[in-house]
Amino acid sequence: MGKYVAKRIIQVIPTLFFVILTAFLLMKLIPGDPAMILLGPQARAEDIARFRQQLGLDRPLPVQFLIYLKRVLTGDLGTSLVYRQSVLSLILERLPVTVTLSLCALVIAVSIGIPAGVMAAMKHNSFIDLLVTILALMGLSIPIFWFGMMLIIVFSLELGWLPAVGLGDPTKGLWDVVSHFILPSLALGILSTGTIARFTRSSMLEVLNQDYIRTAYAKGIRRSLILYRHALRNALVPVITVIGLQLGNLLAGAVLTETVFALPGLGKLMVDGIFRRDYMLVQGEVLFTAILYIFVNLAVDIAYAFINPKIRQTYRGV
Amino acid sequence: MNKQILFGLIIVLLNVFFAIFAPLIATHEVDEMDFFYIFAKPGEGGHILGTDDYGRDIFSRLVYGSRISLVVGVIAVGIGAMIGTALGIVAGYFGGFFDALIMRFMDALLSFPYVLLAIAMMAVLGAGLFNAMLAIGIVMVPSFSRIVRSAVLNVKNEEFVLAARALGASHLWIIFHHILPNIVPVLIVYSSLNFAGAVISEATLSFLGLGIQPPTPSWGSMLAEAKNYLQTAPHMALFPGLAILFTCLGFNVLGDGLRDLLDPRLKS
Amino acid sequence: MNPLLLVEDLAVEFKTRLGKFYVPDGVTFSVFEGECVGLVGESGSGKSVTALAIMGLLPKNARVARGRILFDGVDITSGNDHPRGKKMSMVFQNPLNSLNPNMKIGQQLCEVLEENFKMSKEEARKRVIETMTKLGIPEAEKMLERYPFEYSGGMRQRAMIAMAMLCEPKLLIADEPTTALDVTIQAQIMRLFKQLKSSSRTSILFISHDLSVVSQIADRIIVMYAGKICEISPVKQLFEDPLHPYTQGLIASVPDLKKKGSKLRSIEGNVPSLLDPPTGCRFHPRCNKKLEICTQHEPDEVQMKDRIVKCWLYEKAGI
Amino acid sequence: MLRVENLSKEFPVEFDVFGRPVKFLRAVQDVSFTVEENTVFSIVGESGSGKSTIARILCGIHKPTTGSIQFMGTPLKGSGHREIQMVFQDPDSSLDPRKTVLFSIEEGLRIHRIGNKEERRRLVIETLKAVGLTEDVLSKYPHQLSGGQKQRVAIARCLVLKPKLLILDEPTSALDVSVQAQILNLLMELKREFSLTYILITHDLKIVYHLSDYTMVMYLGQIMEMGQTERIIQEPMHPYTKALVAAIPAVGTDNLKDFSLKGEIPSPLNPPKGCPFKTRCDFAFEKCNERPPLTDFRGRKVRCHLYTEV
Repeated sequence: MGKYVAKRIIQVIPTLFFVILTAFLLMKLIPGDPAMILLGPQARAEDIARFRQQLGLDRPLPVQFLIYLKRVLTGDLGTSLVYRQSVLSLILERLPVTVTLSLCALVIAVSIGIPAGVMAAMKHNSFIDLLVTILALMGLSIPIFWFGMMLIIVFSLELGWLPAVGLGDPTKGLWDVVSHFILPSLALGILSTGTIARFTRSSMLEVLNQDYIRTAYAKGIRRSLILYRHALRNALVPVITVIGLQLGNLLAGAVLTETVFALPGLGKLMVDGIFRRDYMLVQGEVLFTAILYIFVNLAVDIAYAFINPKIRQTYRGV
Repeated sequence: MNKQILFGLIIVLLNVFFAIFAPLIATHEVDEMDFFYIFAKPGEGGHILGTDDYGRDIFSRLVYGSRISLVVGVIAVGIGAMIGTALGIVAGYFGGFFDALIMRFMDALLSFPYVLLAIAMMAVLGAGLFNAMLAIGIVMVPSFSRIVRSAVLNVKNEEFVLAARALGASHLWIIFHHILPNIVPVLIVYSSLNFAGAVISEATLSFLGLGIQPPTPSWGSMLAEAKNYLQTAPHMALFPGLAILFTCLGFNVLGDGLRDLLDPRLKS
Repeated sequence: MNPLLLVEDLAVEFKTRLGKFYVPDGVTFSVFEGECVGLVGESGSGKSVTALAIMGLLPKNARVARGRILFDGVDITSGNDHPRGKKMSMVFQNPLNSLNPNMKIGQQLCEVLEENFKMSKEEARKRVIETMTKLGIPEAEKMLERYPFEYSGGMRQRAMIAMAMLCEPKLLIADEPTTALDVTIQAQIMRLFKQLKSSSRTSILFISHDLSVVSQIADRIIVMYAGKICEISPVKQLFEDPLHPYTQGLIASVPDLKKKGSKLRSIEGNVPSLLDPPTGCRFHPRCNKKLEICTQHEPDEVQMKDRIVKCWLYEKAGI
Repeated sequence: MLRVENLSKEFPVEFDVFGRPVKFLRAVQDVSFTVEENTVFSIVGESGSGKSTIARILCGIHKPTTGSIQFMGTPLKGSGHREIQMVFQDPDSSLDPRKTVLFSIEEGLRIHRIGNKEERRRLVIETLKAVGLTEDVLSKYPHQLSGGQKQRVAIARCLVLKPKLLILDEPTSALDVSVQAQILNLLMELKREFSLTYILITHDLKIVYHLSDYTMVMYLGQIMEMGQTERIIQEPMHPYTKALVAAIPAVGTDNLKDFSLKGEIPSPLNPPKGCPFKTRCDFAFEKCNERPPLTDFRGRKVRCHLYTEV
């Protein structure tokens, strides 16, 4: 097992390298003098010169990349020009909101998506199956930000049940905090709900068509036990990887949800950064999200190995 | 024919119809402002779906907006599919060093959440229709190349490919005569699903103000404007969203139906 | 003596996109206690569907359209209250796919006893180890803790057979149990079946496309073609004097170790489509002895001592 | 006609992080044999024996790791030799499902740039007749044909290139029993008519006995025994060959009595040291821990210590 984990960790290294390279090249796409753009039009000439030297902008491209690589690896994602603060500390400040939002959305998606998918598969080609399929596809077709706006119109503006925007105030009690997260989580969760429902359905259908299910029936086992012990358990194994992948999508989707619901998370930080031309902040945030995503996936892969006997046994005792 | 596919196809064709005959279907000019009817409710003053903050006819703007969605979809999917297919074939068919290099790079691109990468690219490239199509297309490349690669790996080990090699066929011959025709179904399904993704992405970028700029009537930019009038004029937000929803649903339903049809695992 | 299994005029209807078809289409046969009956046929003959119908495991798009199945005197056609797993069990062709990949072999075997006979875990485990050892799985206790992919092909099939024998069934249905295996492993498994046959009172319905494999174990052989039975006969007579032209062709077309290099006697033409079977006798388009009547009318069963044949040649002869 | 010398093939199976192979599967190990013109040479073995790998090397799909192959006196280089063609086991997978019969048969001619469109069509139709098919199948797709017809198309695809050597990889094992004999008969007719040489790869000793002149028995990538077919099957020497012969299910007889092979085929990834068969052999003794040489013994070659003493 240890060997497997080590192998997976080593495999991450080239991906990380390319991710950093991409983030680096992204900034090279900016037309014009990067130092000038990064510092803004009102910067003084000497500042620009100092900045150039600091980033090594006068050196050849590969050298610049090495400098950048070294900075990233030491945890330096640059300094935000707007906030005059290190990008990493800005990110860490805002991270809890985004992570809470994403996890809430994931919980919603899993608790609706999996049962719906299982139900559709068990009633293959029935009305329920069609309904789940259509609803799941609708989930994939709804723009998150629009869905968020609709939720605000219905539940805040019309019905007045839930607050529309902003974070709750902890001094006003737990409900105030929770209620502010309900609509954003719903809006964000819808996309993943569709994906998870669809994937669960097809995974379950595939398993139900396997020979070993027929064997289980031939053994005289009760249908309910077959569905639970043989079908569902096997069907959910690949679903776990999909849930892991969803976490990445949710982090990205948070950008939009936070914009609509005015939540002070990573997404809001990023969109604000874009409009204030705070390129360092944008670059740092994009890179941070990607690296976060890679590690979430790594964790999911390792978890997957633990429940998959084939991997577990192959590396048994190593 | 399968009902699901038919349903998807009808929505898709309806969209194409609206886009082509936009000038005939629209009841008003796109930029025509009706000052008597600002924020008109649907049906008021001859405006089927009402008007927006400038008194412009929402229905007509939606009809013209379908052109933008389709163009963005076609070009972005075209870019993504072409580059992605080429890379996927090289990686899958030849394997080895190129495969490792290409796929590691694609993994890295895939680590950037789809929307985030598009947003970052737009932030750098600057807003506009062309840049939006380019960014959305490029963002699609890794997922296309991955899916094509795995399709190629499946086909590559089929006996008919070995048989062609035994006949003395060159790699190019095999790629063009045996690999490509056999991955076309995968490409069609995936293009249809990605088309929906492209429409949403365009709307997202425009909503954030990074894509198509007003007054061009893109569904996303209409929503961006509507955001400020949720209380006064909720219908401004409702209809463009529904347009996006139905367009995407059409492509998703179509792609999904085709996938079920072509997926041998689910055939009995 | 009453047969253990009686299949009477069984017809299974399949619904597909291209239309309905019936396979098998009206088959009647029986299996007696302690007997091994071989069921032989090519693809599309309906041999596996017959087995699944007996087990009550027809696929969703199929149903018993006609006839009935009696097991131990009880009608089990409807599939409710079916004795599978208790008095009847089945071994499938591909042992790898037929075992749950994410479950230990031991658990998959114990389950049968725990569920069907309400045995305790320890009791079940003991019985499973006993049965596995008897079926030639070495170090059974250790093997219980392994997953199917850790077994070799032959061991997997042994485990499948052990699973089927745990309940000491009255009838064991084996559907091409050696086809997916290598030649030498196939011979080992065949020996195992012979042992089972002689050491237990279990009746076996042994299905295969390969006449020579079936002939090694069966007491009687049923030959099927395109959903119909051609001939039922004790093994010895079947090979010494095959009655139906199809059986004759089948036996003659297998190369044997006596006539080297000569031209093989082959059956011309191809296996017919299930959707559009030939009229009259289904074998007539490929038959080298066909009569006028064969193209129009289906032959009836002709009983000849302990043999049954469905062919106009014998009906006409008036035997 | 064909001389294969010291042929070996290793496949990389495990890679390190940099994609460099660290573990190899020795699929074929030090195999030499010759095939005479106008004969049928059989390669017999179970899974993991390396028989299909040899076939794929001969028709250029794989490159050998070491060893040389001479065809009609000249060394064989590169892939796709027109005069060596191969018929695959399962016509369902060896014919491209999206191509018509015409395309499939014509493909070789187009690859080798033989003839113009009309000439090619004429050649295709001629070949179709030779394999017992008619012109009306030309525009059909594989799924519209029966198993036997598909295998005929696969044979025609090779034949149209006028090969001298045909490699038949389990040519009938995917077919219905009643159709197998048709295809075997067809193959024998074609051999006479076009004076072909066959390399027949199969696990079915009955077919081997019926068709072939020389036989090579393989186990885990190595030759166990090689010689004239009749003699090998009537009086097998190597314990493995003996077991194989005893395992033939013969119609109407019970021959399993003679069969006593224990255990299973070891994984080719981790073959036994010394004689590969020693783990299953009734006669194994101490010396079998060393790899036995391939020795000439009464007019054939055997790799077994039982026959080296003499």
